[in-house]
Amino acid sequence: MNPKTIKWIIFVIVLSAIVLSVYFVSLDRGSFRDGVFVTTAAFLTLFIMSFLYKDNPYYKFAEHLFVGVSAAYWMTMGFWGTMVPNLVAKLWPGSVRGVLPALADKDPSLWFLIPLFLGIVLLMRLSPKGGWISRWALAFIVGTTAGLNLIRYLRSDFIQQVNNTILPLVDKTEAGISFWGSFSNIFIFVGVLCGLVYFFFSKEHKGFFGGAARIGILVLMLTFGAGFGYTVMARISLLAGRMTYLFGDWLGLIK
Amino acid sequence: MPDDVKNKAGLLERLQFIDRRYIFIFIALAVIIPLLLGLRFEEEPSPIVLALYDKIDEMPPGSRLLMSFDYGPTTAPEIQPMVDVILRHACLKDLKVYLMAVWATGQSLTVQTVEQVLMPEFPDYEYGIDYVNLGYKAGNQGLIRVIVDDMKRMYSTDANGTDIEEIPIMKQVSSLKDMDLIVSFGGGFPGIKEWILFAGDPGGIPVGGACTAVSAPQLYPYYPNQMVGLLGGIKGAAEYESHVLNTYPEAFAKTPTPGMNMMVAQMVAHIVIMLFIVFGNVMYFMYRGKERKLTLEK
Amino acid sequence: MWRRTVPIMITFFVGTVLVVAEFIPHKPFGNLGEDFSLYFDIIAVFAFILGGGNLCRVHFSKIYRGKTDWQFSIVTLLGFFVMLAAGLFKIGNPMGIQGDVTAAGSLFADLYDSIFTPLQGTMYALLAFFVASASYRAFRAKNIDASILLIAAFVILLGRTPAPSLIADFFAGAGIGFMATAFNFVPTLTDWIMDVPNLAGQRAILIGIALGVISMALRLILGVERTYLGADSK
Amino acid sequence: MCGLFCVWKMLKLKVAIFTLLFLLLSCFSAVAQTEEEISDTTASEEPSYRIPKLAPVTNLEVQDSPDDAGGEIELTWKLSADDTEDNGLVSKYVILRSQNRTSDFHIVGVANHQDTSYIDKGTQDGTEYYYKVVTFPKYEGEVRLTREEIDPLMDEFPEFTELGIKDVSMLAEYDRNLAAAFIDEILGISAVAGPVKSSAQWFNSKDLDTFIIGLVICTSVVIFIGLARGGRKLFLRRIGGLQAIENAIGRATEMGKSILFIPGIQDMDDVQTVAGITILGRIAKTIAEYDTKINMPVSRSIVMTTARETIKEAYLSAGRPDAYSDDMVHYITDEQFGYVAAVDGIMVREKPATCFYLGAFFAESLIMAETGNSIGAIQIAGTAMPAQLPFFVAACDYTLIGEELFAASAYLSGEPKQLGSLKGQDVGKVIAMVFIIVGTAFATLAAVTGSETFLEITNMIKSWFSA
Repeated sequence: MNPKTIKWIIFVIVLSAIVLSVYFVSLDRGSFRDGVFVTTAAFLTLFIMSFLYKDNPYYKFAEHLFVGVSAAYWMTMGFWGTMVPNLVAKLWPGSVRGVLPALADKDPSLWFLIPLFLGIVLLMRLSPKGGWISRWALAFIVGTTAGLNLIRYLRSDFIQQVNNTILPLVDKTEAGISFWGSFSNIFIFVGVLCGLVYFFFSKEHKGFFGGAARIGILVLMLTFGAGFGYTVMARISLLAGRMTYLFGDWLGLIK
Repeated sequence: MPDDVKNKAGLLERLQFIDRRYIFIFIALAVIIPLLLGLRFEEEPSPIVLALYDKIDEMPPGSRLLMSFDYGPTTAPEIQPMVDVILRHACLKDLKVYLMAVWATGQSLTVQTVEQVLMPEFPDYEYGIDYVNLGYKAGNQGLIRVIVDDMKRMYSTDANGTDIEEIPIMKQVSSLKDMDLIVSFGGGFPGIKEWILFAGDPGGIPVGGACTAVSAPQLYPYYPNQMVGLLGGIKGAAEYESHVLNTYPEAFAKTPTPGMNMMVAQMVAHIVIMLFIVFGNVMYFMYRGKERKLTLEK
Repeated sequence: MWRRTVPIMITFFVGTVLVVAEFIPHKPFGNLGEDFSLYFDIIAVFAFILGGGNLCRVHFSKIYRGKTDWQFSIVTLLGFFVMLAAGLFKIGNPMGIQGDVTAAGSLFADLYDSIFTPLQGTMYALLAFFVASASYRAFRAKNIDASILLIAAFVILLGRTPAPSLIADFFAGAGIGFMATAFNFVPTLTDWIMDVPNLAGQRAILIGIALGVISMALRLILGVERTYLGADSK
Repeated sequence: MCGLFCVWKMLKLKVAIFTLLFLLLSCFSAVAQTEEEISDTTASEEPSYRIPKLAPVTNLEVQDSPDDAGGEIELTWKLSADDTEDNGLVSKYVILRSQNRTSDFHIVGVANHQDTSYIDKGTQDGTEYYYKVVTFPKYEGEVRLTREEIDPLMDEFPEFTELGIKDVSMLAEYDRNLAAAFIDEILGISAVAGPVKSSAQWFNSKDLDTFIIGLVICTSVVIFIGLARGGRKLFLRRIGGLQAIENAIGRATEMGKSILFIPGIQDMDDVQTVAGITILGRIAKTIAEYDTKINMPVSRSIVMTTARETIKEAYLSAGRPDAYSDDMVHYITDEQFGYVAAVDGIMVREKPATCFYLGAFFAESLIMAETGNSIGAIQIAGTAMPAQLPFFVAACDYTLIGEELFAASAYLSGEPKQLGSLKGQDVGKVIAMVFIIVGTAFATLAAVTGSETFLEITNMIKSWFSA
């Protein structure tokens, strides 16, 4: 049989499966709406899964649908969640009376002219000549990112982590010195220092320094191995969830 | 792998790089078969799970339990079993159940849970008298901070638009402080941590949680001083289900135990992955041994 | 001047003010950071016009030129416009235009539940397969580094199942005491790896990241790094 | 044998009788007990609950909250004598505020028993306020009332409406007259404290340590940038992953295939995305020189705009502006998994020779890296997401770990002033290491010797490093 015929046969099978599914699920749940919903979700799930075998038209369909729907979803959320309450309502409170009455009677806040201006400036890219002015908006964004993150990372990732690492190397408990506790603390101490040595840019990894960097890499490898192993179970539960949907909610094989 | 290499390579070398689709099939089977067979193991509840169970179990009938749905569809496979079993337990103990969400995505999940668990399994539970769905409100931790003192400032209606004043179950509630227990489902932001910091601690209200396995370690430090108990991922759900099943065998004989079933699936898949790792390494070393032998002979 | 110097000045000014504002509780600096984040969100919504426009342009031109798979571009555009209309006009919303855009019963919520959610969940679930194939391929004891990666992952994998205690029971039954002890030790070892070596590595990475961010932020603020503006000095 | 059986039978009978008796007895006692309980409660209907007047809090002090943006006043006090840790009589402290010393006090908040401070977050800067704290009693077995029963009481005692129904409900246990006397007779009312004004500060003194540490690190970066600019030669070691970038571009050129560049899935407000874009700037120049194809799907509109600007300039500076096209960068969707679905599709259909993943990644990291691996692409990743690093390390050919991601563009630029900043970063590492070593040494000494002095030094060092 030539490949084209096979493709058409598969298409007919899939199509009839969808129709049958809608019919039976509607019958089972007593609502056509449910039938359509459950079937759509189930077949989209199968279409995506088919990618694991290889790329195919069904995956392409699901993928393209996903892109369109999700792009519009986030745009809508941006419009109703940010644009209207945080810009329009802030500048012209009266204009949102019809949609967000709670915000309509507040005083306008002129600070929000800044993002309005920058937003419009960014859109100047669409004009063939004034495109360069959009750089102003980009400059503002990059400045904001740099300024905010500098202190944020300094606080949470630098200062706090140094603080956490200051531990006594000898772990004294009421019962005397705990071997495991002390060993763990020494491990953390050495591990953090060697890890930092590994990240040094201005010194060649040679001699004692090289040895420390080597230990640093090994500690990082332990970290990565542990991180990987730890996440596996959660990932499988996601699959189990999808399978429960297919075999339970859709086919009704799992009660 | 290029074709010419494929042809020359021996069986051992090829086994080292088996088509990953075989792995996919094994993983799929490892998950599907236990689920279809409904296999389940009894799980011994860990202290942190038992603590939450005991808290709910010891609450007198009519006590008020707030369940906050702070998760979305992507983590629902992990969280939903915990929601279901705790809701069932609460209804069995005749608690008044208040449902709400600080995540926008939680709203449809509350409706779904009510339709799929509460209404069919507890037909005596009457909306407005035994339970209420307050729905989602924006504001993240800010919302929690407000309702810890004054519920009505944020909630003038329930999720269906009914005036709060007309709902009998809301008559005795003016703030979160009137709740006897808050359980937040979901480990993201805002979630259990925010409930503890902005409701539990300042209001002196017991807070429990149920979250994904990945976020559980970050929440352990709050137990037992600031948090009643915690269910972490499918394992937490399985332990709770198993314990409820043991304690109330009649009431729970026929209810589904997705957590316990998924736990078996997870375990089998886990073992399959480990077997593949072992297999890959054995093939690798056998191949290397053979290769070394060949070079020595030459 | 307007094209090169002004943007660099803007970055410098905004960046410096935000850094300094972190230490000033007084108005208007106290929550300048939050305000600017909000401004960013608003600008990002304006940018949607560019992004959405690009998406439409790419797919329209695919259809127009009849490129490979142009049929699927129709799917994208259809999904996009239907969802956009459903959301912007709040079609079918029980509370009308005043209702929450995601209110149950609206077309927007229906499309979200029946299309968006399963697709999102399934893409996410593919990870279960990829985690398996990646671990099969990557965890080979090829050298010391890889062996350590392998051992740590394997111990954690093992420790998260009830398998160790089952195996230990088996060995205890067979009278091989030391093997039983070894397997009973696995859960403890799992916790230890997570709490100690994992923690040490994470901390080294985090401290490094913080320094990387600080240095990078300074390069941006001082205008040393300006590739993003297309104003490379060379 | 038979005898034994008889004994067994008798025993069984005895056990049965005994059990029966026991059951009867216990039932009887239970009934008796309930009766007793009932009579108990009826007896206590009489107003026998004369609660002693509670001791007020002492040493009530009020001050403007330091290091804040204004609008806050801090109250501190010493616990009421009746507020003991085990089984005290106090349930909570009610905070009252007024703008004059004698009257018009109203409730602004409630602190739990055992609390010795409260922050009033609702003040007007510059206004003078007076405060007092009221000790509120604890009741066993609170009675929950309906709204109809409570409302009249609330009208009568408006101060209590803000305390919540639970607290007012207990008033019903009293008759009206008793309730009227409640405030004077039972509550412990502290002396008035004030006047106090709230105000905003210009420097957060708590952040002084952070400020100094930040200043030292920033200064060292700036100094080294300056030194390098001045022509000082600085040594920097080679990083494997960066060498690989060049080779990977070369490979794609040789094979006549495209290069896929993924700048993460976050927007430009994440510094990792910015790092990815700056690396793109360097790579794009090589790409322009080699005349290789680049495909860059993005998940954020602003990233699209920035990336276009960056690539365009790279082509310009490589002298091939006409080879640039806006289509090199295209927007897909903001949705994490929608984006991944599309990128996976692009990978299997276009089969790029090289994939770059440089930016902020979440769970999708492995989906992309595994798909990229299946098409045999060279993959170079870099992220500062600690949770995703393991997956990139496992599935990609080279991974820039954390700090290396931020350093990469400076390395690739080869400009002295950029490289100088990396040297400055190392100074930061030295600072971290020195303080870790010194702090650990003192902490260890403190643990071994048990000396208070060493402990104090340790705590002092730790306090410098507290965010």
